[in-house]
Amino acid sequence: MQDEPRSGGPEQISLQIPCRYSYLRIVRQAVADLCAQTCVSEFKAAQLEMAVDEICAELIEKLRQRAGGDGAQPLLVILRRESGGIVSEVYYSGQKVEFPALSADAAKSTEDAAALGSYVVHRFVEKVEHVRDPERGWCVRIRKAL
Amino acid sequence: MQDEPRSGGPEQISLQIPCRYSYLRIVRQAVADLCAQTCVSEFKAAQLEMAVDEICAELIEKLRQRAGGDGAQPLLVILRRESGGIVSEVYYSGQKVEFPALSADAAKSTEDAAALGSYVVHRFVEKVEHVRDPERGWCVRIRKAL
Amino acid sequence: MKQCRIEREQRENLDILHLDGALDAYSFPRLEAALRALREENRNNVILDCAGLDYISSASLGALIGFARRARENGGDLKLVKLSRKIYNIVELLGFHKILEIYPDLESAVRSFAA
Amino acid sequence: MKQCRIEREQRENLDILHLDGALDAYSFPRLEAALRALREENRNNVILDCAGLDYISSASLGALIGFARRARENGGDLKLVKLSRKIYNIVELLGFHKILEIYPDLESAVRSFAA
Ligand SMILES: Nc1ncnc2c1ncn2[C@@H]1O[C@H](COP(=O)(O)OP(=O)(O)O)[C@@H](O)[C@H]1O
Ligand SMILES: Nc1ncnc2c1ncn2[C@@H]1O[C@H](COP(=O)(O)OP(=O)(O)O)[C@@H](O)[C@H]1O
Repeated sequence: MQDEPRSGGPEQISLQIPCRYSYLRIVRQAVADLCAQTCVSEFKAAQLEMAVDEICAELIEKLRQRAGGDGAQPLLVILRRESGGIVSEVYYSGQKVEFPALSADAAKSTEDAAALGSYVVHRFVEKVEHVRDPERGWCVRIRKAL
Repeated sequence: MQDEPRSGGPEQISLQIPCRYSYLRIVRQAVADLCAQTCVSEFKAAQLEMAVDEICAELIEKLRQRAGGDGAQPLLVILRRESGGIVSEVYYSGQKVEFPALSADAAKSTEDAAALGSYVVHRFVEKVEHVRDPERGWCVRIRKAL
Repeated sequence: MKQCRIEREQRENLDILHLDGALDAYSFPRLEAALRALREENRNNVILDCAGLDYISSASLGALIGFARRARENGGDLKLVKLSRKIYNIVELLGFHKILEIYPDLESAVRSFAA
Repeated sequence: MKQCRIEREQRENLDILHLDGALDAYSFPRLEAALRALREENRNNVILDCAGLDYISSASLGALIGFARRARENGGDLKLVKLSRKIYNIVELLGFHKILEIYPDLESAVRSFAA
Protein backbone atom coordinates (compact mmCIF):
# COMPACT_ATOMS: atom_id res chain seq x y z
CA MET A 1 0.00 0.00 0.00
CA GLN A 2 2.87 2.39 0.74
CA ASP A 3 3.98 1.99 -2.85
CA GLU A 4 1.12 4.08 -4.23
CA PRO A 5 1.84 7.19 -6.29
CA ARG A 6 2.56 10.28 -4.26
CA SER A 7 -0.15 12.88 -4.28
CA GLY A 8 2.00 15.81 -5.38
CA GLY A 9 4.14 18.27 -3.47
CA PRO A 10 7.60 19.39 -4.46
CA GLU A 11 9.52 16.19 -5.08
CA GLN A 12 13.15 17.24 -4.97
CA ILE A 13 16.35 15.96 -3.45
CA SER A 14 19.53 18.03 -3.08
CA LEU A 15 22.70 16.26 -2.21
CA GLN A 16 26.14 17.71 -1.66
CA ILE A 17 28.96 15.19 -1.50
CA PRO A 18 32.74 15.22 -1.31
CA CYS A 19 34.36 14.78 -4.71
CA ARG A 20 35.04 11.04 -4.34
CA TYR A 21 33.92 7.87 -6.06
CA SER A 22 32.88 6.40 -2.75
CA TYR A 23 29.86 8.69 -2.61
CA LEU A 24 28.47 7.66 -5.99
CA ARG A 25 26.20 5.13 -4.41
CA ILE A 26 24.36 7.77 -2.37
CA VAL A 27 23.75 9.57 -5.64
CA ARG A 28 22.37 6.38 -7.23
CA GLN A 29 20.23 5.69 -4.17
CA ALA A 30 18.82 9.22 -4.37
CA VAL A 31 17.92 8.73 -8.04
CA ALA A 32 16.33 5.36 -7.29
CA ASP A 33 14.31 6.73 -4.37
CA LEU A 34 13.08 9.78 -6.22
CA CYS A 35 12.09 7.62 -9.17
CA ALA A 36 10.26 5.18 -6.89
CA GLN A 37 8.33 8.08 -5.36
CA THR A 38 7.38 9.50 -8.71
CA CYS A 39 6.24 6.24 -10.24
CA VAL A 40 8.98 5.90 -12.78
CA SER A 41 9.26 2.33 -14.08
CA GLU A 42 12.07 0.22 -12.64
CA PHE A 43 13.82 0.17 -16.03
CA LYS A 44 13.66 3.90 -16.68
CA ALA A 45 14.86 4.49 -13.14
CA ALA A 46 17.85 2.22 -13.74
CA GLN A 47 18.70 4.12 -16.91
CA LEU A 48 18.58 7.50 -15.22
CA GLU A 49 20.58 6.09 -12.31
CA MET A 50 23.29 4.98 -14.71
CA ALA A 51 23.33 8.26 -16.66
CA VAL A 52 23.69 10.32 -13.46
CA ASP A 53 26.35 7.94 -12.11
CA GLU A 54 28.36 8.18 -15.33
CA ILE A 55 28.25 11.98 -15.27
CA CYS A 56 29.27 12.21 -11.62
CA ALA A 57 32.03 9.63 -12.05
CA GLU A 58 33.52 11.53 -14.98
CA LEU A 59 33.29 14.85 -13.16
CA ILE A 60 34.91 13.37 -10.06
CA GLU A 61 37.74 11.94 -12.13
CA LYS A 62 38.41 15.22 -13.95
CA LEU A 63 37.98 17.45 -10.90
CA ARG A 64 40.30 15.30 -8.80
CA GLN A 65 42.90 15.32 -11.55
CA ARG A 66 42.69 19.09 -11.71
CA ALA A 67 42.86 19.61 -7.95
CA GLY A 68 45.39 16.88 -7.30
CA GLY A 69 43.03 14.64 -5.32
CA ASP A 70 41.37 15.55 -2.07
CA GLY A 71 41.52 19.28 -2.75
CA ALA A 72 38.64 18.88 -5.18
CA GLN A 73 35.48 20.78 -4.28
CA PRO A 74 32.19 19.02 -3.51
CA LEU A 75 29.54 18.19 -6.08
CA LEU A 76 25.98 19.36 -5.71
CA VAL A 77 23.37 17.05 -7.19
CA ILE A 78 19.77 18.21 -7.52
CA LEU A 79 17.10 15.77 -8.61
CA ARG A 80 13.52 16.76 -9.20
CA ARG A 81 10.34 15.86 -10.95
CA GLU A 82 9.41 18.37 -13.63
CA SER A 83 6.34 18.21 -15.87
CA GLY A 84 6.53 14.76 -17.39
CA GLY A 85 10.16 14.09 -16.63
CA ILE A 86 12.92 13.79 -14.07
CA VAL A 87 15.70 16.36 -14.17
CA SER A 88 19.15 15.78 -12.72
CA GLU A 89 21.57 18.67 -12.26
CA VAL A 90 25.16 18.20 -11.17
CA TYR A 91 26.89 21.45 -10.16
CA TYR A 92 30.60 21.87 -9.67
CA SER A 93 32.83 24.83 -8.96
CA GLY A 94 35.74 26.21 -10.95
CA GLN A 95 36.34 26.18 -14.66
CA LYS A 96 34.34 24.16 -17.14
CA VAL A 97 35.30 20.51 -17.36
CA GLU A 98 35.43 19.15 -20.87
CA PHE A 99 34.56 15.52 -20.98
CA PRO A 100 33.44 13.05 -23.57
CA ALA A 101 30.26 11.91 -21.81
CA LEU A 102 28.65 15.11 -22.94
CA SER A 103 29.61 15.05 -26.55
CA ALA A 104 26.97 13.70 -28.87
CA ASP A 105 29.74 12.85 -31.38
CA ALA A 106 31.41 10.44 -29.02
CA ALA A 107 28.06 8.86 -28.39
CA LYS A 108 27.71 7.12 -31.71
CA SER A 109 29.39 3.84 -30.97
CA THR A 110 30.33 1.51 -28.19
CA GLU A 111 33.63 0.59 -29.80
CA ASP A 112 35.79 3.04 -27.92
CA ALA A 113 35.93 2.39 -24.18
CA ALA A 114 36.53 6.06 -23.39
CA ALA A 115 33.35 6.97 -25.23
CA LEU A 116 31.21 4.42 -23.45
CA GLY A 117 30.09 6.83 -20.75
CA SER A 118 29.03 9.23 -23.43
CA TYR A 119 27.12 6.54 -25.24
CA VAL A 120 25.29 5.57 -22.06
CA VAL A 121 24.25 9.10 -21.20
CA HIS A 122 22.94 9.85 -24.68
CA ARG A 123 21.29 6.46 -25.02
CA PHE A 124 19.43 6.74 -21.71
CA VAL A 125 18.27 10.35 -21.42
CA GLU A 126 16.53 12.72 -23.83
CA LYS A 127 18.34 15.93 -23.06
CA VAL A 128 21.93 16.72 -22.07
CA GLU A 129 23.14 20.26 -21.38
CA HIS A 130 26.29 21.74 -19.88
CA VAL A 131 25.28 25.19 -18.69
CA ARG A 132 26.63 27.96 -16.50
CA ASP A 133 24.62 29.00 -13.49
CA PRO A 134 25.57 32.49 -12.24
CA GLU A 135 25.44 31.40 -8.60
CA ARG A 136 26.32 27.76 -8.46
CA GLY A 137 28.85 27.41 -11.27
CA TRP A 138 28.85 24.90 -14.10
CA CYS A 139 26.04 22.44 -14.27
CA VAL A 140 25.47 19.25 -16.21
CA ARG A 141 21.73 18.95 -16.63
CA ILE A 142 19.97 15.93 -18.03
CA ARG A 143 16.30 15.15 -18.39
CA LYS A 144 14.57 11.84 -18.75
CA ALA A 145 10.97 11.76 -19.92
CA LEU A 146 8.64 9.46 -18.02
CA MET B 1 42.75 -1.44 -1.27
CA GLN B 2 40.06 1.17 -1.93
CA ASP B 3 38.85 0.69 1.61
CA GLU B 4 41.81 2.46 3.13
CA PRO B 5 41.29 5.44 5.42
CA ARG B 6 40.77 8.73 3.64
CA SER B 7 43.69 11.08 3.78
CA GLY B 8 41.76 14.10 5.04
CA GLY B 9 39.79 16.81 3.27
CA PRO B 10 36.45 18.12 4.40
CA GLU B 11 34.30 15.03 4.83
CA GLN B 12 30.75 16.33 4.81
CA ILE B 13 27.47 15.36 3.21
CA SER B 14 24.45 17.66 2.99
CA LEU B 15 21.16 16.17 2.01
CA GLN B 16 17.84 17.89 1.57
CA ILE B 17 14.84 15.58 1.26
CA PRO B 18 11.08 15.87 1.08
CA CYS B 19 9.43 15.32 4.44
CA ARG B 20 8.48 11.67 3.84
CA TYR B 21 9.39 8.33 5.34
CA SER B 22 10.33 7.01 1.94
CA TYR B 23 13.51 9.09 1.94
CA LEU B 24 14.81 7.75 5.25
CA ARG B 25 16.91 5.18 3.50
CA ILE B 26 18.92 7.82 1.62
CA VAL B 27 19.66 9.35 4.99
CA ARG B 28 20.80 5.98 6.37
CA GLN B 29 22.90 5.37 3.27
CA ALA B 30 24.56 8.77 3.70
CA VAL B 31 25.42 7.98 7.32
CA ALA B 32 26.78 4.57 6.35
CA ASP B 33 28.88 5.99 3.53
CA LEU B 34 30.32 8.83 5.57
CA CYS B 35 31.15 6.40 8.36
CA ALA B 36 32.82 4.01 5.93
CA GLN B 37 34.96 6.86 4.59
CA THR B 38 35.98 8.01 8.04
CA CYS B 39 36.88 4.58 9.35
CA VAL B 40 34.11 4.23 11.86
CA SER B 41 33.59 0.61 12.89
CA GLU B 42 30.66 -1.20 11.33
CA PHE B 43 28.90 -1.37 14.70
CA LYS B 44 29.30 2.29 15.60
CA ALA B 45 28.17 3.19 12.11
CA ALA B 46 25.01 1.10 12.55
CA GLN B 47 24.30 2.84 15.86
CA LEU B 48 24.66 6.31 14.40
CA GLU B 49 22.56 5.24 11.40
CA MET B 50 19.78 4.16 13.73
CA ALA B 51 19.96 7.29 15.89
CA VAL B 52 19.75 9.56 12.84
CA ASP B 53 16.94 7.48 11.34
CA GLU B 54 14.93 7.64 14.58
CA ILE B 55 15.31 11.41 14.77
CA CYS B 56 14.30 11.95 11.14
CA ALA B 57 11.37 9.54 11.41
CA GLU B 58 10.02 11.33 14.47
CA LEU B 59 10.48 14.75 12.88
CA ILE B 60 8.77 13.59 9.69
CA GLU B 61 5.83 12.22 11.66
CA LYS B 62 5.38 15.40 13.69
CA LEU B 63 5.97 17.82 10.80
CA ARG B 64 3.52 15.96 8.56
CA GLN B 65 0.91 15.98 11.32
CA ARG B 66 1.39 19.71 11.74
CA ALA B 67 1.27 20.48 8.01
CA GLY B 68 -1.43 17.97 7.18
CA GLY B 69 0.76 15.72 5.06
CA ASP B 70 2.48 16.72 1.87
CA GLY B 71 2.60 20.41 2.79
CA ALA B 72 5.42 19.66 5.21
CA GLN B 73 8.70 21.41 4.41
CA PRO B 74 11.87 19.47 3.52
CA LEU B 75 14.45 18.30 6.02
CA LEU B 76 18.09 19.26 5.72
CA VAL B 77 20.53 16.67 7.03
CA ILE B 78 24.20 17.57 7.42
CA LEU B 79 26.70 14.89 8.35
CA ARG B 80 30.34 15.59 8.99
CA ARG B 81 33.46 14.36 10.67
CA GLU B 82 34.55 16.63 13.51
CA SER B 83 37.58 16.10 15.75
CA GLY B 84 37.15 12.59 17.03
CA GLY B 85 33.48 12.22 16.22
CA ILE B 86 30.72 12.28 13.66
CA VAL B 87 28.13 15.00 13.92
CA SER B 88 24.65 14.76 12.44
CA GLU B 89 22.44 17.83 12.19
CA VAL B 90 18.82 17.68 11.09
CA TYR B 91 17.31 21.10 10.31
CA TYR B 92 13.62 21.79 9.85
CA SER B 93 11.59 24.96 9.35
CA GLY B 94 8.78 26.39 11.43
CA GLN B 95 8.17 26.12 15.14
CA LYS B 96 10.02 23.81 17.46
CA VAL B 97 8.83 20.23 17.43
CA GLU B 98 8.58 18.65 20.85
CA PHE B 99 9.20 14.97 20.69
CA PRO B 100 10.14 12.24 23.10
CA ALA B 101 13.22 11.03 21.27
CA LEU B 102 15.06 14.02 22.65
CA SER B 103 14.06 13.77 26.25
CA ALA B 104 16.59 12.10 28.46
CA ASP B 105 13.77 11.23 30.90
CA ALA B 106 11.94 9.12 28.39
CA ALA B 107 15.18 7.37 27.66
CA LYS B 108 15.43 5.37 30.82
CA SER B 109 13.51 2.29 29.89
CA THR B 110 12.46 0.21 26.95
CA GLU B 111 9.08 -0.60 28.47
CA ASP B 112 7.11 2.10 26.75
CA ALA B 113 6.97 1.74 22.98
CA ALA B 114 6.60 5.48 22.45
CA ALA B 115 9.82 6.09 24.38
CA LEU B 116 11.82 3.53 22.43
CA GLY B 117 13.09 6.05 19.90
CA SER B 118 14.30 8.19 22.74
CA TYR B 119 16.02 5.25 24.36
CA VAL B 120 17.80 4.37 21.12
CA VAL B 121 19.09 7.88 20.51
CA HIS B 122 20.43 8.31 24.02
CA ARG B 123 21.84 4.79 24.11
CA PHE B 124 23.72 5.18 20.82
CA VAL B 125 25.14 8.71 20.79
CA GLU B 126 27.01 10.78 23.32
CA LYS B 127 25.43 14.15 22.79
CA VAL B 128 21.90 15.25 21.86
CA GLU B 129 20.95 18.91 21.40
CA HIS B 130 17.91 20.67 20.03
CA VAL B 131 19.13 24.12 19.06
CA ARG B 132 17.97 27.11 17.07
CA ASP B 133 20.06 28.23 14.13
CA PRO B 134 19.35 31.85 13.13
CA GLU B 135 19.42 31.02 9.42
CA ARG B 136 18.29 27.45 9.05
CA GLY B 137 15.73 27.08 11.81
CA TRP B 138 15.56 24.38 14.46
CA CYS B 139 18.21 21.73 14.47
CA VAL B 140 18.57 18.40 16.19
CA ARG B 141 22.28 17.82 16.56
CA ILE B 142 23.83 14.59 17.76
CA ARG B 143 27.43 13.55 18.06
CA LYS B 144 28.93 10.10 18.18
CA ALA B 145 32.51 9.70 19.35
CA LEU B 146 34.67 7.40 17.27
CA MET C 1 18.94 -0.81 0.58
CA LYS C 2 15.80 -2.12 -0.92
CA GLN C 3 12.17 -1.57 -0.15
CA CYS C 4 10.93 -4.04 2.45
CA ARG C 5 9.19 -7.17 1.26
CA ILE C 6 7.43 -9.45 3.73
CA GLU C 7 6.58 -12.92 2.49
CA ARG C 8 4.45 -15.19 4.60
CA GLU C 9 5.07 -18.92 4.58
CA GLN C 10 2.33 -20.83 6.31
CA ARG C 11 3.22 -24.19 7.80
CA GLU C 12 1.01 -26.54 9.74
CA ASN C 13 1.72 -25.31 13.27
CA LEU C 14 3.59 -22.09 12.59
CA ASP C 15 4.05 -19.14 10.27
CA ILE C 16 7.32 -17.80 8.92
CA LEU C 17 7.64 -14.20 7.81
CA HIS C 18 10.56 -13.80 5.41
CA LEU C 19 11.82 -10.21 5.53
CA ASP C 20 13.78 -8.54 2.79
CA GLY C 21 15.03 -4.95 2.93
CA ALA C 22 14.52 -2.41 5.69
CA LEU C 23 11.89 -2.35 8.43
CA ASP C 24 11.77 1.41 8.90
CA ALA C 25 9.04 4.03 9.36
CA TYR C 26 8.16 3.68 5.69
CA SER C 27 7.59 -0.06 5.72
CA PHE C 28 6.22 -0.10 9.27
CA PRO C 29 2.55 -0.21 8.14
CA ARG C 30 3.40 -3.31 6.11
CA LEU C 31 4.86 -5.04 9.17
CA GLU C 32 1.84 -4.00 11.22
CA ALA C 33 -0.52 -5.39 8.58
CA ALA C 34 1.33 -8.72 8.52
CA LEU C 35 1.23 -9.01 12.32
CA ARG C 36 -2.41 -7.97 12.43
CA ALA C 37 -3.33 -10.69 9.93
CA LEU C 38 -1.59 -13.29 12.12
CA ARG C 39 -3.39 -12.06 15.22
CA GLU C 40 -6.75 -12.08 13.49
CA GLU C 41 -6.23 -15.66 12.35
CA ASN C 42 -5.09 -16.51 15.86
CA ARG C 43 -1.72 -17.77 14.60
CA ASN C 44 0.60 -17.46 17.57
CA ASN C 45 3.68 -19.42 16.57
CA VAL C 46 5.70 -17.10 14.38
CA ILE C 47 9.26 -17.08 13.12
CA LEU C 48 10.78 -13.96 11.61
CA ASP C 49 13.37 -14.87 9.02
CA CYS C 50 15.69 -11.87 9.10
CA ALA C 51 18.25 -13.13 6.56
CA GLY C 52 17.39 -10.33 4.12
CA LEU C 53 16.80 -7.64 6.73
CA ASP C 54 19.23 -4.73 6.51
CA TYR C 55 17.66 -2.28 8.97
CA ILE C 56 15.16 -2.31 11.81
CA SER C 57 13.69 0.75 13.53
CA SER C 58 12.75 1.00 17.19
CA ALA C 59 9.06 1.16 16.28
CA SER C 60 9.38 -2.14 14.41
CA LEU C 61 11.20 -3.73 17.34
CA GLY C 62 8.42 -2.42 19.59
CA ALA C 63 5.76 -3.98 17.37
CA LEU C 64 7.58 -7.32 17.43
CA ILE C 65 7.86 -7.27 21.20
CA GLY C 66 4.19 -6.40 21.51
CA PHE C 67 3.28 -9.28 19.22
CA ALA C 68 5.52 -11.69 21.13
CA ARG C 69 3.92 -10.76 24.48
CA ARG C 70 0.43 -11.34 23.15
CA ALA C 71 1.46 -14.57 21.40
CA ARG C 72 2.91 -15.87 24.69
CA GLU C 73 -0.35 -15.13 26.46
CA ASN C 74 -1.91 -17.41 23.86
CA GLY C 75 0.59 -20.18 24.28
CA GLY C 76 2.74 -19.19 21.33
CA ASP C 77 5.76 -16.99 20.67
CA LEU C 78 7.56 -14.89 18.09
CA LYS C 79 11.18 -15.84 17.43
CA LEU C 80 13.87 -14.27 15.29
CA VAL C 81 16.29 -16.19 13.08
CA LYS C 82 19.26 -15.37 10.86
CA LEU C 83 20.00 -11.86 12.09
CA SER C 84 22.98 -10.23 10.44
CA ARG C 85 25.87 -9.40 12.78
CA LYS C 86 24.99 -5.73 12.44
CA ILE C 87 21.37 -6.17 13.43
CA TYR C 88 22.14 -8.70 16.15
CA ASN C 89 24.53 -6.18 17.64
CA ILE C 90 21.83 -3.46 17.69
CA VAL C 91 19.28 -5.81 19.24
CA GLU C 92 21.78 -6.85 21.89
CA LEU C 93 22.83 -3.29 22.74
CA LEU C 94 19.18 -2.41 23.27
CA GLY C 95 18.74 -5.44 25.51
CA PHE C 96 16.09 -7.02 23.30
CA HIS C 97 17.93 -10.33 23.06
CA LYS C 98 16.66 -10.90 26.62
CA ILE C 99 13.07 -10.28 25.60
CA LEU C 100 12.93 -12.01 22.22
CA GLU C 101 14.18 -15.52 21.48
CA ILE C 102 16.82 -15.52 18.76
CA TYR C 103 18.08 -18.56 16.81
CA PRO C 104 20.89 -18.80 14.31
CA ASP C 105 18.86 -20.79 11.78
CA LEU C 106 15.32 -21.66 10.81
CA GLU C 107 15.62 -25.34 11.76
CA SER C 108 16.50 -24.75 15.40
CA ALA C 109 13.67 -22.22 15.76
CA VAL C 110 11.21 -24.67 14.19
CA ARG C 111 12.42 -27.40 16.57
CA SER C 112 12.03 -25.07 19.56
CA PHE C 113 8.35 -24.73 18.72
CA ALA C 114 7.90 -28.50 18.36
CA ALA C 115 9.49 -29.16 21.77
CA MET D 1 23.74 -0.84 -1.84
CA LYS D 2 26.79 -2.49 -0.50
CA GLN D 3 30.43 -2.14 -1.28
CA CYS D 4 31.52 -4.53 -4.02
CA ARG D 5 33.05 -7.83 -3.03
CA ILE D 6 34.67 -10.05 -5.65
CA GLU D 7 35.27 -13.64 -4.66
CA ARG D 8 37.25 -15.91 -6.91
CA GLU D 9 36.37 -19.59 -7.14
CA GLN D 10 38.99 -21.54 -9.00
CA ARG D 11 37.86 -24.74 -10.73
CA GLU D 12 39.94 -27.07 -12.79
CA ASN D 13 39.32 -25.59 -16.24
CA LEU D 14 37.68 -22.31 -15.37
CA ASP D 15 37.40 -19.49 -12.85
CA ILE D 16 34.23 -18.02 -11.40
CA LEU D 17 34.14 -14.48 -10.05
CA HIS D 18 31.24 -14.05 -7.64
CA LEU D 19 30.24 -10.40 -7.51
CA ASP D 20 28.39 -8.79 -4.65
CA GLY D 21 27.39 -5.11 -4.54
CA ALA D 22 28.08 -2.43 -7.13
CA LEU D 23 30.71 -2.36 -9.87
CA ASP D 24 31.09 1.40 -10.08
CA ALA D 25 33.98 3.85 -10.37
CA TYR D 26 34.84 3.19 -6.73
CA SER D 27 35.15 -0.57 -7.02
CA PHE D 28 36.53 -0.46 -10.55
CA PRO D 29 40.17 -0.89 -9.43
CA ARG D 30 39.12 -4.05 -7.63
CA LEU D 31 37.55 -5.47 -10.79
CA GLU D 32 40.63 -4.50 -12.77
CA ALA D 33 42.89 -6.22 -10.23
CA ALA D 34 40.82 -9.40 -10.39
CA LEU D 35 40.89 -9.46 -14.20
CA ARG D 36 44.62 -8.66 -14.25
CA ALA D 37 45.32 -11.60 -11.96
CA LEU D 38 43.42 -13.92 -14.29
CA ARG D 39 45.32 -12.62 -17.32
CA GLU D 40 48.66 -12.97 -15.59
CA GLU D 41 47.89 -16.57 -14.70
CA ASN D 42 46.71 -17.12 -18.26
CA ARG D 43 43.28 -18.21 -17.07
CA ASN D 44 40.98 -17.56 -20.02
CA ASN D 45 37.76 -19.38 -19.14
CA VAL D 46 35.91 -17.07 -16.82
CA ILE D 47 32.36 -16.90 -15.54
CA LEU D 48 31.05 -13.79 -13.83
CA ASP D 49 28.38 -14.71 -11.29
CA CYS D 50 26.28 -11.53 -11.16
CA ALA D 51 23.64 -12.80 -8.71
CA GLY D 52 24.67 -10.22 -6.09
CA LEU D 53 25.46 -7.41 -8.52
CA ASP D 54 23.22 -4.37 -8.10
CA TYR D 55 24.97 -1.88 -10.39
CA ILE D 56 27.47 -1.89 -13.22
CA SER D 57 29.14 1.17 -14.74
CA SER D 58 30.09 1.60 -18.38
CA ALA D 59 33.79 1.46 -17.48
CA SER D 60 33.25 -1.92 -15.82
CA LEU D 61 31.33 -3.19 -18.84
CA GLY D 62 34.18 -1.93 -21.01
CA ALA D 63 36.73 -3.80 -18.91
CA LEU D 64 34.69 -7.01 -19.18
CA ILE D 65 34.42 -6.69 -22.93
CA GLY D 66 38.15 -6.04 -23.20
CA PHE D 67 38.85 -9.13 -21.11
CA ALA D 68 36.46 -11.24 -23.18
CA ARG D 69 38.14 -10.20 -26.44
CA ARG D 70 41.55 -11.11 -25.16
CA ALA D 71 40.31 -14.37 -23.65
CA ARG D 72 38.80 -15.35 -27.02
CA GLU D 73 42.11 -14.72 -28.75
CA ASN D 74 43.50 -17.25 -26.30
CA GLY D 75 40.80 -19.83 -26.91
CA GLY D 76 38.74 -18.87 -23.87
CA ASP D 77 35.86 -16.54 -23.08
CA LEU D 78 34.21 -14.51 -20.35
CA LYS D 79 30.52 -15.25 -19.76
CA LEU D 80 27.94 -13.65 -17.50
CA VAL D 81 25.39 -15.53 -15.42
CA LYS D 82 22.47 -14.68 -13.16
CA LEU D 83 21.98 -11.05 -14.14
CA SER D 84 19.10 -9.33 -12.39
CA ARG D 85 16.30 -8.16 -14.67
CA LYS D 86 17.40 -4.60 -14.08
CA ILE D 87 21.01 -5.21 -15.10
CA TYR D 88 20.07 -7.49 -18.00
CA ASN D 89 17.87 -4.71 -19.29
CA ILE D 90 20.73 -2.20 -19.15
CA VAL D 91 23.14 -4.60 -20.86
CA GLU D 92 20.56 -5.28 -23.57
CA LEU D 93 19.76 -1.61 -24.17
CA LEU D 94 23.46 -0.95 -24.65
CA GLY D 95 23.69 -3.84 -27.10
CA PHE D 96 26.25 -5.74 -25.01
CA HIS D 97 24.20 -8.93 -25.00
CA LYS D 98 25.41 -9.32 -28.59
CA ILE D 99 29.04 -9.02 -27.52
CA LEU D 100 29.05 -10.99 -24.28
CA GLU D 101 27.57 -14.46 -23.77
CA ILE D 102 24.94 -14.45 -21.06
CA TYR D 103 23.48 -17.52 -19.32
CA PRO D 104 20.63 -17.74 -16.83
CA ASP D 105 22.52 -20.02 -14.44
CA LEU D 106 25.99 -21.20 -13.54
CA GLU D 107 25.46 -24.78 -14.73
CA SER D 108 24.62 -23.87 -18.31
CA ALA D 109 27.60 -21.54 -18.52
CA VAL D 110 29.89 -24.24 -17.12
CA ARG D 111 28.51 -26.71 -19.67
CA SER D 112 29.07 -24.21 -22.50
CA PHE D 113 32.77 -24.18 -21.67
CA ALA D 114 32.95 -27.97 -21.55
CA ALA D 115 31.29 -28.30 -24.98
N1 LIG E 1 5.45 6.14 13.60
C1 LIG E 1 5.30 5.57 12.40
N2 LIG E 1 6.14 4.60 12.05
C2 LIG E 1 6.02 4.03 10.87
N3 LIG E 1 5.10 4.34 9.94
C3 LIG E 1 4.22 5.29 10.20
C4 LIG E 1 4.28 5.95 11.44
N4 LIG E 1 3.30 6.86 11.42
C5 LIG E 1 2.69 6.75 10.24
N5 LIG E 1 3.23 5.81 9.45
C6 LIG E 1 2.80 5.43 8.04
O1 LIG E 1 3.86 5.23 7.10
C7 LIG E 1 3.36 5.39 5.74
C8 LIG E 1 4.34 6.03 4.76
O2 LIG E 1 4.34 7.45 4.89
P1 LIG E 1 5.04 8.48 3.88
O3 LIG E 1 6.08 7.78 3.08
O4 LIG E 1 5.48 9.64 4.70
O5 LIG E 1 4.00 9.02 2.81
P2 LIG E 1 2.42 8.95 2.72
O6 LIG E 1 1.88 9.31 4.07
O7 LIG E 1 2.11 9.98 1.66
O8 LIG E 1 2.12 7.54 2.27
C9 LIG E 1 2.08 6.18 5.89
O9 LIG E 1 1.04 5.34 5.51
C10 LIG E 1 2.02 6.54 7.38
O10 LIG E 1 0.69 6.54 7.82
N1 LIG F 1 37.78 6.01 -14.42
C1 LIG F 1 37.87 5.35 -13.27
N2 LIG F 1 36.96 4.42 -13.00
C2 LIG F 1 37.02 3.75 -11.86
N3 LIG F 1 37.96 3.92 -10.90
C3 LIG F 1 38.89 4.83 -11.07
C4 LIG F 1 38.90 5.59 -12.26
N4 LIG F 1 39.94 6.42 -12.16
C5 LIG F 1 40.52 6.20 -11.00
N5 LIG F 1 39.91 5.24 -10.28
C6 LIG F 1 40.28 4.74 -8.90
O1 LIG F 1 39.21 4.54 -7.97
C7 LIG F 1 39.71 4.54 -6.62
C8 LIG F 1 38.79 5.18 -5.58
O2 LIG F 1 38.89 6.60 -5.60
P1 LIG F 1 38.26 7.60 -4.51
O3 LIG F 1 37.17 6.91 -3.75
O4 LIG F 1 37.89 8.84 -5.23
O5 LIG F 1 39.33 7.99 -3.43
P2 LIG F 1 40.91 7.84 -3.35
O6 LIG F 1 41.46 8.25 -4.69
O7 LIG F 1 41.31 8.77 -2.26
O8 LIG F 1 41.12 6.37 -3.01
C9 LIG F 1 41.03 5.25 -6.70
O9 LIG F 1 42.01 4.31 -6.39
C10 LIG F 1 41.14 5.71 -8.15
O10 LIG F 1 42.46 5.64 -8.58
